[in-house]
Amino acid sequence: MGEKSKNQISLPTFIVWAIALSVTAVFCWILGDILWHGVGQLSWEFLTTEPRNAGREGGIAPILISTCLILAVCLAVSLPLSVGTAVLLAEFTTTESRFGRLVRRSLDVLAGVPSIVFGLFGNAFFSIKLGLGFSILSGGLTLACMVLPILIRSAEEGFRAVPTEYRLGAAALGLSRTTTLWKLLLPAATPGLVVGLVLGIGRAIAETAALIFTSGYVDRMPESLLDSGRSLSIHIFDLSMNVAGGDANAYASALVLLILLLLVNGMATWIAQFWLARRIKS
Amino acid sequence: MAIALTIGLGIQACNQSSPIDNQTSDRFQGRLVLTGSSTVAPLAAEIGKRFESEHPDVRVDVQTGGSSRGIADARNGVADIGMVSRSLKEEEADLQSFAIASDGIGMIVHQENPVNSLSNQAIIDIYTGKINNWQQVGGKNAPITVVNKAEGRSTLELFLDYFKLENSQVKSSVVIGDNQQGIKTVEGNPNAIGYVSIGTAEFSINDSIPIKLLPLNGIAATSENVQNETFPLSRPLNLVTKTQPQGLDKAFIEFAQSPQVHDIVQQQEFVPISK
Amino acid sequence: MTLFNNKNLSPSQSDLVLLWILRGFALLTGIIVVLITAFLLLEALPVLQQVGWLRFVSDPSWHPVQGFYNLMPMLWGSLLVTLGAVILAAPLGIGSAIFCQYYAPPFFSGFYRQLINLLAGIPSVVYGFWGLVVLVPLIGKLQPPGTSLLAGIAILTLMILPTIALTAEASFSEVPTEYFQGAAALGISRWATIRSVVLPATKSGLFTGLILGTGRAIGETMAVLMVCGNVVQTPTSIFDPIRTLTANIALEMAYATGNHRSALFVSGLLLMVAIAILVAVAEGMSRRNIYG
Amino acid sequence: MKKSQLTQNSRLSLPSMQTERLSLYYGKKAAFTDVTMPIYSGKITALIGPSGCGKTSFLSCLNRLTDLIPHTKVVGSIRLDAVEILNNRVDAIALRRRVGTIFQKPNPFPFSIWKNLAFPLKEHGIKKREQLDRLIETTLQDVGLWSEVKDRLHTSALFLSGGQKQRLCIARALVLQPEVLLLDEPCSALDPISSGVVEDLIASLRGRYTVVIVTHNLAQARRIGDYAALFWVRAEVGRLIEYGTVEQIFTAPQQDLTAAYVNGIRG
Repeated sequence: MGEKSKNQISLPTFIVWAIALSVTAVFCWILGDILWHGVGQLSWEFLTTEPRNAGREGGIAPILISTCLILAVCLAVSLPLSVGTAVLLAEFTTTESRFGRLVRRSLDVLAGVPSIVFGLFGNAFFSIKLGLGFSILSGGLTLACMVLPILIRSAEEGFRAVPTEYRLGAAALGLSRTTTLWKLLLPAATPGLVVGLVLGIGRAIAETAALIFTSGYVDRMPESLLDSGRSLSIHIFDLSMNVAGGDANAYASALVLLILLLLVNGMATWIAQFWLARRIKS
Repeated sequence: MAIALTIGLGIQACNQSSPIDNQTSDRFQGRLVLTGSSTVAPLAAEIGKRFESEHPDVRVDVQTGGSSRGIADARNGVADIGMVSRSLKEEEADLQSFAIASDGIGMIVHQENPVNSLSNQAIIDIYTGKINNWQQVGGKNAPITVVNKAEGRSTLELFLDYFKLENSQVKSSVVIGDNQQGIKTVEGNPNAIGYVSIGTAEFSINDSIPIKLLPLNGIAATSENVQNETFPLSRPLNLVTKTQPQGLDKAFIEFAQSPQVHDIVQQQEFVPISK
Repeated sequence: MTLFNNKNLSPSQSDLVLLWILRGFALLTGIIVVLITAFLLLEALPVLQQVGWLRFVSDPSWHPVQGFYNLMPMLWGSLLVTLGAVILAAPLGIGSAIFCQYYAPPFFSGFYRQLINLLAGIPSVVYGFWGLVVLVPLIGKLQPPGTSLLAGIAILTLMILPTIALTAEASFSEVPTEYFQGAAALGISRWATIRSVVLPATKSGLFTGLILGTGRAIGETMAVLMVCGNVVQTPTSIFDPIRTLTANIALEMAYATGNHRSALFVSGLLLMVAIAILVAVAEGMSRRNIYG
Repeated sequence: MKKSQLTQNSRLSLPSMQTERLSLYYGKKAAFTDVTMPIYSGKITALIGPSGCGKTSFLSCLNRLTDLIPHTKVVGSIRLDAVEILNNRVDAIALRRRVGTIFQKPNPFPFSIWKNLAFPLKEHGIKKREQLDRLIETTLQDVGLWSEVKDRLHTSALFLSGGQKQRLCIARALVLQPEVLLLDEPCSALDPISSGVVEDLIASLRGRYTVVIVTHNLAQARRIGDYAALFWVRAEVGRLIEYGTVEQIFTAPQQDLTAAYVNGIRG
């Protein structure tokens, strides 16, 4: 490509293309597998009816709603918390400071805590200690704890990537750091924030082990955030591992999960770019 | 801020979810929380749905987490009823148990495996590693993949108990968690042997998954033989409570044991208990 | 006429307020970390007091019901499977990001990016499921039983690749294009520019991606549980089945009571300690290079 | 623009700022030490000297941009209108509104041209659209940019040429009507023609603003400066070698080093 003549592709070009194509191939395989088995079950009815016969029959309507609610709780709590912490780490502490290093290191450790431990912690703390019981709220809060490291680290990277000249320029104009942050750094750090958001949503929406003990297993339509609600990932796990003959609906649910993920990711990216980046362009 | 809000809601939740049951009137209302065995959970959830449709003011919340969790939650009052997929142990005698269904455990191998029966001794030798090739028990010349269950599962305890084995003697090549994982493992490996819930295996065989059940002690591994109690390796699925159940708890347990739910029990691949 | 009459030089309050709010947020985050650690410690304490640390290293086997608590084979399992996955996923993920940013034709890079975004959110159950019905039988044909260290490495590689690729790409996108123009003006090839300009300039971002990826790999539960075979043994080849610490917790926690349950929390604690050591080593090796 | 509008005070011969024994340390290492120097109101003071002699560091002390760099320590005294600004009770933000800075590399924000100027104004309390428009227009005219950009005020500032960007940055500083303007080699990243335009612009600020400019270009210092200060490194530490009017520094230097430097023998 580009620099070299066409019949003389350089080795790195070849390798990079090979990596991309093989990764694409493997992932298309997985996606194709889900699509192949799932698309037959998918229908409007599947999305709008309640599950019957332990999920082998019927749809996933209440599960879809619960999943969205859990995700909403998780993001509502974790986003402000993580952006705030990231700002503190990136803008108000130096990289070598002991405080920054301590927080960063604890977050890295937290990132590696198995999700099932988060589940047991969430059960002991949110469900029992705070008395939230098995509920969407407990589940969302547990997930919020779990995605914090991802969100914070990517947001921090986003802030660090903003050129120092902006900060100096703003300071030289006598702008307060609050203003600089809101009007200048936050919009400029959008790419990092979006990556964190996509990864965080991905991890939250795909989570099983942390939710079994917190948001629970009940597949009834939730009436409030304090009701127990089964998430899509738990539904998939239960159908594929615990219910004989649940495979077809498990595939269909996995397909719905992917579509949901595409929608949520698209929306998150769109909001971030148009809401934050609009400030830059106007 | 969010946390403060959460705590506020939490206190509210405590007030809301305190069950208003224990009324001896015919109209039950309140929330019934069941936790425990993941094997029993789908069954209990379906029974719960039917119970809800008969008592519209009742909510039956079924949560999973394993038999030991069912025991613990029933004991400390987190759950009204615990679900346990085995008989109670001696140290659990303080709890009341009520069987709602039973379940047999059968040996499974791949459909292409020429071996059609194994003696108890052969199974013991396979699981302890004394026999490690199918040739030694009349099959093809291929190494045996021994599929065992993870420590703590009641199926494992039952299996070990029946064959008088200690788990440390078992030389397994794959350790699995749930029944479906066992079936998929055997399905994908023509030289594997494992043991799973008979109902699940029968359902999978009907679903044309290439596995087969082996008879145990000469008795075919079928639901009928579990029901007429001739099959030697079976377990009860229990609901447990801390004290003698009353009110809503009692109504639900009686409902779950009644013939009204036998179709659900069969639908979930278990064997109804004939009283 | 002057616009700004305010000539006094006393400090404004808004920045202080902001700083305190941010500190509050960070404090909450810190509290969560402390709470989780404390929770693990508290749950693990009974068995640690009764049996002691040493038994988790020196016991002949892991049969907690019979009172044997050796966790070392599972620690090795966790470390090996993570190491393998990171070694494979790092070049693949970074290569993917390089491809997307510098080599791919525009329509393909958009598609590829969406694909990676999507993969980041596939539930581990689905990966595990796919691994169990497709990958494991495939490996099984090569060398039975198929459920193995290799299968675990392969699945985890796929799972953490998106994390590494996405963070790497975000870092690349922030490298000023002037560098490229500058390098192109000097007649330096694209690859040489990437190697000598882009990669050094983005190593902090790449490092973050690797740490997050490692975290996800070592903490992953459901997928490894389904494909690794879960036999407690120190593997001697990549075809040996292994059990990771996380799979151990997931497999047995639901059925464990007493000391057994407590010992499973020790597994969690051990995992945290292992990660803390990894992080400290990684940071120590690269402190000046990365954060400097 | 009416002159009276922007002129703050007409105390032309009084020092607007005065440093006393000012030193700056990065960690343990001193960047410069013991600089005592007046900065006269309405005059242009040129800081000259070879690279790395502490000129830029000195400049960044004057509006406490050094606060943003970790591990720096400023010792001594800086007074602005007789108020000590190295005092923690003095708000650096209010200070920087009164003492503006232009950097070597033009750094417009990633906003439109209009917003680059409106943003700081709004933040300092001017919110009315008409007033904003008026101030932005007069300031852009002041820096000679109005006729070039009036049709594309709402397009990104990042598409401007280097010289235009730098004039925009100067406009951005001027729109806040500072008393002192600090310029750190404002022309060195520009082509000769843009450089000339910017230099003329700076010269035109004389009398209305107190200007401190760091420059490597001795001819430029001589053309636009009223006063000049030569910095030099001695024993790895920056020092103020000589301070005086431009005529005196360039025609009758007191120090041999100054004579050698301005005659192009050293540095």
